[in-house]
Amino acid sequence: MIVNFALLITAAPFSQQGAATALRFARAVLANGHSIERVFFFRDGVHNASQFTITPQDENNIPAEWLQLCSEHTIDAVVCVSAANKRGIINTNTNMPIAGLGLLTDAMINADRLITFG
Amino acid sequence: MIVNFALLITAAPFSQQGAATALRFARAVLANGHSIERVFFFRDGVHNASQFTITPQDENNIPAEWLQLCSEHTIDAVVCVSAANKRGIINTNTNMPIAGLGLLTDAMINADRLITFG
Amino acid sequence: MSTLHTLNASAREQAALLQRLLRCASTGDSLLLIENGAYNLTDADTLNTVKAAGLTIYCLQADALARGLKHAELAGVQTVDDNQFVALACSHQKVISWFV
Amino acid sequence: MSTLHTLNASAREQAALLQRLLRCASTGDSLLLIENGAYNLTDADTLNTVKAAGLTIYCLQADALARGLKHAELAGVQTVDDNQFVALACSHQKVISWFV
Amino acid sequence: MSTLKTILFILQRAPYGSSATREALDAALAAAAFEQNVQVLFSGDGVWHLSTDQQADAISSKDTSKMLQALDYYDISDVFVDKISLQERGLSVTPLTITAKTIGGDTLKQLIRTADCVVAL
Amino acid sequence: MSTLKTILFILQRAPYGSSATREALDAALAAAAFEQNVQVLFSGDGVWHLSTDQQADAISSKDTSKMLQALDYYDISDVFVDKISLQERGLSVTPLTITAKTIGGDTLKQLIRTADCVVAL
Repeated sequence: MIVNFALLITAAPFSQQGAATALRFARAVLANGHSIERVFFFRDGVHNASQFTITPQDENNIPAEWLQLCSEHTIDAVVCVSAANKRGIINTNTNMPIAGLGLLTDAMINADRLITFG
Repeated sequence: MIVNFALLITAAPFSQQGAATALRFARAVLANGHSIERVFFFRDGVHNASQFTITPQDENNIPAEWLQLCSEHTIDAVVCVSAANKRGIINTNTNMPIAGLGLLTDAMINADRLITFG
Repeated sequence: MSTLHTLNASAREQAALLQRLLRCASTGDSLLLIENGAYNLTDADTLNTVKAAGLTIYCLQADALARGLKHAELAGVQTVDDNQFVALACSHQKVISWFV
Repeated sequence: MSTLHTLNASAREQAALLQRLLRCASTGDSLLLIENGAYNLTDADTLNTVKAAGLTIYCLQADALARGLKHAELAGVQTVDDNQFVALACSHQKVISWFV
Repeated sequence: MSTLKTILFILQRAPYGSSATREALDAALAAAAFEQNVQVLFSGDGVWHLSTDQQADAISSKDTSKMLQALDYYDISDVFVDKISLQERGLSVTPLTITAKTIGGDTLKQLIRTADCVVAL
Repeated sequence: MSTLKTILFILQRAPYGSSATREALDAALAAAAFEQNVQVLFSGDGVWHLSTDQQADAISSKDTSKMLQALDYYDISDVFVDKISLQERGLSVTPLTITAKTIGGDTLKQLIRTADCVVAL
């Protein structure tokens, strides 16, 4: 049975491990034939949508990895507008639009499972 | 006796209270005739240097307040370059230059007191 | 109808968080230790408390390996890879994530 | 030669942090409760442990007021405003900030 | 939107020290605006949000206890508070800033079991 | 730079879960590069940094125990580890990834007292 997941990401990409764990989980969801209803970036998780992070060559650039994953698999990824505004995330990437919290509710309604990474 | 303070800020401006507490402390330092050797923004504290935060009218815009305080009192404020790069802080505001951790050591050496707000 | 709880912190540092989790968990639920939660593998008292509450304990393998923890087998805790993490999320009715 | 320690967390949630602080603190040091640390005003056991270690306890007034805590006087803890916070930082040899 | 879901938000962080509960409340109100069955549980240091006499202006902040009034406006009546968390902090259910039902033991476990989604922020 | 200062960094966060200790080490090495008297104390879950057999590549991360080798390169020899934190975690001073002196009781308090600056990250 295909399970449809909503992912809520509240962890910042570099300071905490949660965003990296979420990325691995998302890849495993797809690798196992399940689906992702939406990835919703909330609270400090909005920093995963930053286009300006520069990481040393021997370290992972988590925001770049999210962008690649979401583009490759046309995953619906959304950045919470109120959380983004307060944290200075202004970039509107066509693959990661900034939108309201209603889309989190919408994802909860339509997904089979919600999982949070903080 | 005038005491010369170095302030190390590791707290993000919106998510945690530490940045707001530091701002009040900095104002009280100046109001009491003491001096500030340097404010050093490190770890998630680099988000205090974001020029892109948008806050609701009834909430404080902590990054804007830092900028105003540092400009008005010509406080030496520095944003850690490695922490900023990893967190997508790219703006180079002339009043808050991005520089290396050596300037944190330098502040510790020259100040009478170091105080950290995380 | 059981729940998968994930925990990303060590009870030595975040005792209150685990206590809240246990007040909310029911017999038959599962606990997956992730990230710093893997350090609980070294804490027999904590593991016993969780087991006594009727929870099955798992640990995310990558997190245990990264931290040099080889205690899972000794502690009778099953390690799971990312695919098995997804399978656990599918086989439980819902997932509650407890984090710092 | 004494130290001012600041603490921004409640011991109910962050017991281990306070324990570390106390292992590092010496008799004659001071502890200033700031931010969520103000909640320790409601925790007599914690306050007594700190006092027994020979520390003088202060609480940042603004943080106690914001949180509706009027326990300072009852607990025999002196509240300080921002100016007095600066004065404490000046009158101690150094400041160590303990935070979550 | 065919299905009505029961979504439980566990608010476990103290006010003012972080933005956690304010943003969690934003999410809860959004879910209520979608006419879902929204429930709220205060636990741990989160129960301090219900404490009376908060003067947020002392730290130039917004009074989060006022934000809680919005729960009623959005017809969120399933507001619970963890009994043990209250007891540990010497708080009692009256006076609290809003009406909340104390919950503990098997009733608490039952609340968690019957929710479709649980978010602990 | 006339004065030589003793700067103590207290590293109290576990590896991998956050970037706290990595960034604190960056600060410690910067201080050492300025030829200050740098000291490091591992405490709480920070002592896990000294644990052997870490395989950071399992989570595509950098091995923080390798970063610790830099302490020696910068001639930082005052590396201490809180005795009680070790004991609580069932760790002993051998084998640890780097040479560290266990410290506790009055000796620990004395270390804190004699430092000019203490940063607990």
